[in-house]
Amino acid sequence: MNTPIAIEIVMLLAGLLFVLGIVGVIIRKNIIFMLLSVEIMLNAAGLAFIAAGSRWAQPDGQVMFIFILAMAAAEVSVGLALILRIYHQHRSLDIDKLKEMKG
Amino acid sequence: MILVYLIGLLMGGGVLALLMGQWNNSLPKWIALCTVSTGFILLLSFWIDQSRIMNTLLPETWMMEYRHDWISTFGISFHLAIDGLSLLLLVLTFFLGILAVLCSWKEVKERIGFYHFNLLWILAGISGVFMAMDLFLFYFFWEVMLIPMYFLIGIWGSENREYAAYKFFIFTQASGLLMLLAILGIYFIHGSNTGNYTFNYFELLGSDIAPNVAFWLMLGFMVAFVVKLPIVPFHSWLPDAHSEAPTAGSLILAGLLLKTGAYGILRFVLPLFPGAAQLVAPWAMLLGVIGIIYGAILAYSQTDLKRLIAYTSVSHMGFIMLGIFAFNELALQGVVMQLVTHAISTGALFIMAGMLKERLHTRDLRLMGGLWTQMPQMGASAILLAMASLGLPGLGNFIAEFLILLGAFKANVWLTILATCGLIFSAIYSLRLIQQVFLGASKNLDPIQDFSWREITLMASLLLSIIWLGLYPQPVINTVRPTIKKLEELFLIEKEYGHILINNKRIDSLPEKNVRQVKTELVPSNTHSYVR
Amino acid sequence: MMDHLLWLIPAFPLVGFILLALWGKHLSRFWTAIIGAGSVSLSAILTLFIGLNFLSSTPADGHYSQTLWTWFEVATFIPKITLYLDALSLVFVFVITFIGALIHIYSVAFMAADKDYARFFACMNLFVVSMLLLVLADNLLLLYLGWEGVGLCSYLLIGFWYENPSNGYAARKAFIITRIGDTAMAIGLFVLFYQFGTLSIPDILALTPTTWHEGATITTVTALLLLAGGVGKSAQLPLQTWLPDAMAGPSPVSALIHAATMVTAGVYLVARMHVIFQLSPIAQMVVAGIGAATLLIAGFSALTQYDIKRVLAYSTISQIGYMFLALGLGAWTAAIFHFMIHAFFKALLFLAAGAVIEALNHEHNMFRMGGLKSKLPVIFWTFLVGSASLAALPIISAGFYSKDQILWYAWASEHGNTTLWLIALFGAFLTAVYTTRMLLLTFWGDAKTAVSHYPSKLMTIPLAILAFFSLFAGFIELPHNFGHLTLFSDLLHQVLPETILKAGIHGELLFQLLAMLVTFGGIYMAYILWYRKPQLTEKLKQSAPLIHLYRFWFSGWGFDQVYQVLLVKPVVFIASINKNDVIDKFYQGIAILMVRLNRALSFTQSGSLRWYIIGLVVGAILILSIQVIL
Amino acid sequence: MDIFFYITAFVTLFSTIMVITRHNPVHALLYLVISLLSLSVIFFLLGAPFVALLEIIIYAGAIMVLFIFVIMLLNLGKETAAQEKAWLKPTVWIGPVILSTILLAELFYLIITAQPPSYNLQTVDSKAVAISLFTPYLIGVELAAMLLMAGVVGAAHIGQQKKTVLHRFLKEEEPQ
Amino acid sequence: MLGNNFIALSPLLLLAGSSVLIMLLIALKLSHRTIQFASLFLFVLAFSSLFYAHDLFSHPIEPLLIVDRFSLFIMGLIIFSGLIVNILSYIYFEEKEESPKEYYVLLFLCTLGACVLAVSKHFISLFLGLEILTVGLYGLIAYLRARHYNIEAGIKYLILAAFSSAFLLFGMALIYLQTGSMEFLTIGQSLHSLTSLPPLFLTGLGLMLVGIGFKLAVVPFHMWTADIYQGAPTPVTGFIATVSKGGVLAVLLRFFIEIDGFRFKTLMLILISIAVVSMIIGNLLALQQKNVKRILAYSSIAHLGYLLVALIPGSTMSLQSVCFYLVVYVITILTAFGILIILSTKENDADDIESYKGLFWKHPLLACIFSVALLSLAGIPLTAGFVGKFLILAANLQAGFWLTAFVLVISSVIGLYYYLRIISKMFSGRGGVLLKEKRAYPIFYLISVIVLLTLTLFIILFGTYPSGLMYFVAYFQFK
Repeated sequence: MNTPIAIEIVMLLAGLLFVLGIVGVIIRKNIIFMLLSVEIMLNAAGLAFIAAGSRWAQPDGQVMFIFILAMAAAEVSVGLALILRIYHQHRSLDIDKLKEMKG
Repeated sequence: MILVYLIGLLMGGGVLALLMGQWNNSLPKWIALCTVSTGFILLLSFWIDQSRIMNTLLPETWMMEYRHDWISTFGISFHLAIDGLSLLLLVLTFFLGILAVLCSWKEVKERIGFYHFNLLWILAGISGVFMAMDLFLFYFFWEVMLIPMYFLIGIWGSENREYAAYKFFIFTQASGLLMLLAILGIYFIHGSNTGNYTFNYFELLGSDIAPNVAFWLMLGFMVAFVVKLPIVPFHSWLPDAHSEAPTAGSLILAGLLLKTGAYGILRFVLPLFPGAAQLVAPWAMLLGVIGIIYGAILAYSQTDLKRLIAYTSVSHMGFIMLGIFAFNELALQGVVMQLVTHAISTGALFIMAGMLKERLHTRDLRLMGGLWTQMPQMGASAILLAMASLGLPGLGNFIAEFLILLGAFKANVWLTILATCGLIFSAIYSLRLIQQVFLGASKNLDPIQDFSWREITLMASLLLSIIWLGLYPQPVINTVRPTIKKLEELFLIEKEYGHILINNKRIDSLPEKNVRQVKTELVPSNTHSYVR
Repeated sequence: MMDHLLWLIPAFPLVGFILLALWGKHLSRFWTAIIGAGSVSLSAILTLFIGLNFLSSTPADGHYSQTLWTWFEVATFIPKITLYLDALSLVFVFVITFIGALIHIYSVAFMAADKDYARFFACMNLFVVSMLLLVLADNLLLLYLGWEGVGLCSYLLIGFWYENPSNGYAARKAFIITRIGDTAMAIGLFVLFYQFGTLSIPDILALTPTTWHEGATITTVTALLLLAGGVGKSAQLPLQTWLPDAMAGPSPVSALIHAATMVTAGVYLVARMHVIFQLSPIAQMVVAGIGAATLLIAGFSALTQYDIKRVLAYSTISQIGYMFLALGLGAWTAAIFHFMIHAFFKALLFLAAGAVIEALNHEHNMFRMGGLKSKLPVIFWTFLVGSASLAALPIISAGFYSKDQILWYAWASEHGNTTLWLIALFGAFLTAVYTTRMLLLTFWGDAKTAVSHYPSKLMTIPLAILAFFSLFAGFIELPHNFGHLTLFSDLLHQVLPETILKAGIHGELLFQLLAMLVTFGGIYMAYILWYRKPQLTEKLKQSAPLIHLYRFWFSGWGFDQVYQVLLVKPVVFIASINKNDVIDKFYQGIAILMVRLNRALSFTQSGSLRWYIIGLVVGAILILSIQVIL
Repeated sequence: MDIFFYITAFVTLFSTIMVITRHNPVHALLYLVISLLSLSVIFFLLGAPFVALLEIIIYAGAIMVLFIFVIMLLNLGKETAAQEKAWLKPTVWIGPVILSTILLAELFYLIITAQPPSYNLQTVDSKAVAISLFTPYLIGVELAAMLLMAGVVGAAHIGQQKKTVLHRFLKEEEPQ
Repeated sequence: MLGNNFIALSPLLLLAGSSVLIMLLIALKLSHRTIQFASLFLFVLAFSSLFYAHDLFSHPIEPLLIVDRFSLFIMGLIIFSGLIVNILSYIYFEEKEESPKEYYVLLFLCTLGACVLAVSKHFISLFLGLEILTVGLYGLIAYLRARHYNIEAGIKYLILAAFSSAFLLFGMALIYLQTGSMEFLTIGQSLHSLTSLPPLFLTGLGLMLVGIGFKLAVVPFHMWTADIYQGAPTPVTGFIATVSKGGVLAVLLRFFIEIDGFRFKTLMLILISIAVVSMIIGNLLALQQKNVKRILAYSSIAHLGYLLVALIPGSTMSLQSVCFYLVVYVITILTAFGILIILSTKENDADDIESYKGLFWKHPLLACIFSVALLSLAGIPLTAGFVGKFLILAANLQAGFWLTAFVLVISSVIGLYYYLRIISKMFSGRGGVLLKEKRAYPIFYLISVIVLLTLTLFIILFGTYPSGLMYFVAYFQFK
């Protein structure tokens, strides 16, 4: 029923999303945006897994995606908790203010 | 077994001194003194015992051996053995060890236990180096002596001690690691050739190594030894280390640590890589000569007493390099003599520098002068030592240098002539030393004590030995003769057929066999067992 | 039987040295003197004893020898501590012990006021030991031991009054310059060893003629190397500059070391190794040339000095020049004869000068002396005798006979030629001039400095004895047209070859007369210039070229300055710019590089998360790039 | 089908670009939700309906709500937007964008040169996923549970509001 | 079969169970001390279960995990490190402002994650293990949440770890796309006939290396290390340095061996470059550092470089040397951090190098222990570090990798300087900031010191008589 979508195209999409995520992480100042961008990257990786799974017609890709989902959830929860802490301490979410350790 | 006891004695004594240092300040000194003296007496009696045999017949090269498996997966064993060379250097080690303890008797006032711990462990490491017949073990001891030395310089040294300690440690460690690479290289080459993976010195002696590989491996060994000796341009750690170390540290550095470098070349570089050694011989000799003259000129310009003496060491060690690579019995015997006599004379100079520092609180030559008036005894000793260092006949150093030059003359006339000119420079700096410190108008008006009884004993033992070595060095020569003879034979053969092996066009079966035969002769065929 | 006593000759002073060195501080002056002078005197007596024995019953092989022990034994190199006494060494041993003993006795009084009494005698004794070993050595290595040993003692004694840095400087200068020669000599020893496989002197001398060809390069090289050693020690051109400065030591030291014995070690060496020199005409010519040049240069310099001891020093250089000249001419015995006579009169002159100097409260300047003739009669007469001998006053002085021999050989021997002879003759003239000048300035004229104390008997008796020998020792060897007595050369011909004369040379008498004339001419000229018409001297001093010449001579022909510029300054300069070791800079450079790298890298650890992420991305890019490229 | 895919892909990309360029956090978050929704369509197109659902429910639903919750809690609004606006200048983003472009180019190059073989798209339904999830990968699920536990414990500890702070940096914050 | 699975998984089960159990104990409001003892007991239990599991020879639990000798060895190392960190944690956290109880839960979880890494043979388990470890670490690093440094380190680690995880995942996806499997063995089999790697696979591997490299903190993914080491509580830093790196290295090793990555030139080139650069830059970075924790961080970069160098030849000896060095490294670094923990005060971690001035004269024992640890890190004979380095060099030279051996030598010489710097500070004159020992908790102080002393003795024992450990390592060798 389905005409196959060229797998390269999907991978390219995943790659584009991945790189957009990277750009996001690098250029944003607010930690929340950085977290969001990381989520984009994880999603891109998930997309790549889904594509690979469907390429082989295996459920493994989807299983992996589910685990990625779990990981993203855990990570976001800790991350947001940390963001709360940072906001308490610095009254700001500017990542450039977190430079106390260096050298 | 006695060999193990010697090392164990020193290490145990060190730990004991460390522990006792917590309770009592003078106990560690006595412990150290007793420990080293016991070892010395033990060795001396063995030496005398041996020399009786030596006079009557040509003895076996190897006098004692001890072997115990250590890391068998790698073919590493705890393998100690001594021949004449080792024995001689061991005696020297313990002799200077006693002096080191004595000369720090008053100088060291803090952390006495730890100090003596370090002192004894250095001696243990050095003894180990002189006895180890397993390359891994050798490297092990080679490094073991560094750490306590590092502490000795770094804790009890003078103002700039940390810099000196770092420099010392990093130089020796860097070169040592290169040697480790070379050791591993020879290990694997030998292993893959014969299927027998071992670090055993005797087994590695016979190994066949392709000439170009042998060359690099030899360089690996050489770097370590040359840095330790030290030879220009690898000498720059030495003046700092020597001048900053406490007296005993300088004594051991100059007297023993430097000697391990020469010992290493004699024991490992030459027998393991005769062909490659032959190849670099002219360059090595050239370096030696450069060292002689460069060290002497630098010594002349120093204003720091200990630095001056340190540079004289550089100069004297140049002779050793020159002699070793002359590859004949005369020069090699000269080298051994130089090892012993330089240890004594320069050691004594350092002790004297320490005594001066104790009295004047300075090492700056410009602040000294005219001390003869108040310290004629020290002045006289200093003159004798200066004369020793400039190679006055009748003192041990002369015989050493003369033999080296005589031997080297055969190998390379022009370099030897240059080296002989070094004798003029040595006169220049030695006399400057005497002039600056003892002669001239007195600059110090405070009353200064001449030698105390402890110091007299110290000095007298050194001076007497240097005179003894100058007038009747035969016991020393006899002791090392078998070792030196074998080395020379090896090179005679190598020289005769060496070019064939080096060019490696067509290896004639006969000469190769000869080389191997001689090489394996270095292995003890029937070691006397003096194990009691 | 006498062989077994040989070791005692050096042993006495050695024991003296050891005793004085170890317990000198605790001994009274009396005992110090007894030990110091006594030990050498014992040696002298023993030498007489052995010498007489030797002369009366010369052993068949011409020498006594005694092996004490094998020094060491390495491969085929087996030098032994063996003493070897033949005619040549006997002469030297005799001079050393005998004059040594006299000088020691003199010193007992001379040094009486010095605080370092024991040190003085210890060093002197050690010197005698070394010198004896030098001349008694059976092999060159042992000789070298003595050779360097005397150098050490010379150093110690020149710098005896160490508080004054300039004395120390003079001592160092002496040691280092002689060391230069010694080094060359050491190289000579290496060559000899590889040529003959031994350093034993008799063996080498026996082997040389069969091994080496006459005039071969190796022969010449070896001979020149040995000669370099001799030149250094004997203060010959070009290494002569140390000796005048060496006068900083006490006068007995100058007498013993820098006049009578040590400085003639070079003569001994060349004579000892004469076989080698004989085989090399070039070397021999060089020896003669050096001798001739030295005697002339030193003679001119002596003419200009005002320090009495420096005059004597230059005269010593000059006289040793004569000895070298003789050696170069192949007049071996003449050289040794002149050595012996010179030892007597020069020791005498130095001791007498020392007495004068002490009497005048350490005044060295001759122009401040004068008029001592009557005040110090004993000194005056002995000094006069010595001077006569030095100036080779004909017939009555020993110096005449020895010097005349050399002059004659300069003309007549097969190596001799007119130039050498003229130089030697002119040298004799100069000698006469400066000797007379010295004598006149010191003892005649007005007294300019008061005499503070007078020499004791202990000082005058040795002077008298030496004066006796300075006058009469010459009579053991007389020219053939004048008695033809050859006691001395007969003795030495056991060891040294006869001088070969050119064929058909006659008229020795003419030459002798010429020499006498020259001597008298010199004396007269000095008499005119410095006594009769001193205003003439003043006038001469006005002329500019002469004053420059005067200064030039006074400074010893500018050798010191040249060496200063050519050798000393460059070495000191190099040493001073490289004091901190340029090689160390390389390692410091590495260390600094590491620190710089560390700083640069630390900079990347900025603490900025964004930066870290960029780092991560760059890492990823690099890895992928490797894959893209490969 | 293809066209459908391309449209969705375009929407995804566009909204993602908007996410990383918006100044206001809430706006960005909403764009992210759009991006996730369109991505779930792509999942569906790729034959993974179960995951497409999970994407909407958990990601767009739960996780994004968490974000919104925090943004609201911290009252991030104008201030943050102004801060971001001031920050996001070409000088800031040009470098990272170039870097990322390089990375992207390399990725593209490597992926395209790889030429993976063609295949027939098959739907892997939720049953298949469930079966594999709970038979071979059961341990994985258990481990995921531990992972979540770690997240929960960590978040709970870090996030809890308890003023027992005795630290030098915070002394001024504490009245008691 | 199922029973065997349980036996094989018993360490993991115990660790997982422990975390739950501790949580229950927290709920019961038990004291810190009780919880400490309980977790100590549980760690010991988990450790001893290894012996129980040891009877099984290479037991796979399809498709995710495999329990074989190698994984047992690594698990042993990990649990052992966890155990030591656990013991040392008490005196550190007891005086801190935070309730230390949840800490133990996270500690168990992280240990579990690392153990999962050690036994995983599948991307899914790899990923899950890694994430359990990482997410646990977020909590641990930011544990002292009131402190700026902790929080800063936490957020840095979180963002970077998630970022690098994304790379890891993307890489895995590419490999999965290429090979159709996520199991190491199957992946290896699909590559079996190939002489060079397919580009997609290589790309995937490259991206995975970013993720793995980040966790291992090798150059160029190393920049976070120092900040996180400095910011995290000291026991956690020790934990990161040992457990997290050990687990990741184990899985890397397994993956490489299964796919036989040593055949592929490009891959090796990448690894060699990473190793070489890590050794040099790591050591250079530490050269003038004044913060001891940062020094140790930079030194760990270099040490991971050494470990990679050890891995590179891929021979039996090389694998043995990796294991040997890992043991040595873990023991040594734990000892070093142990000293830091003991000397830390309530307000400050003992990380300023100046505060170590004259330590030897105040606390000789601690200074000696620290010196031995540092010397071992520097690779000086008599300490285990030397033997480790020796083995690495031997493995490299045996395979003819002269360049890497040479760089190792050079860089360890550079490294020597900063180790000596700390040592000479300790032995230099009296004075300096007073560092207090934690005598307030005598029992735990004593226990900690005894533990450190034992570790030190092990360092010296392995340095002087390494045969035992060599046999041990060879026995637990991979395959």
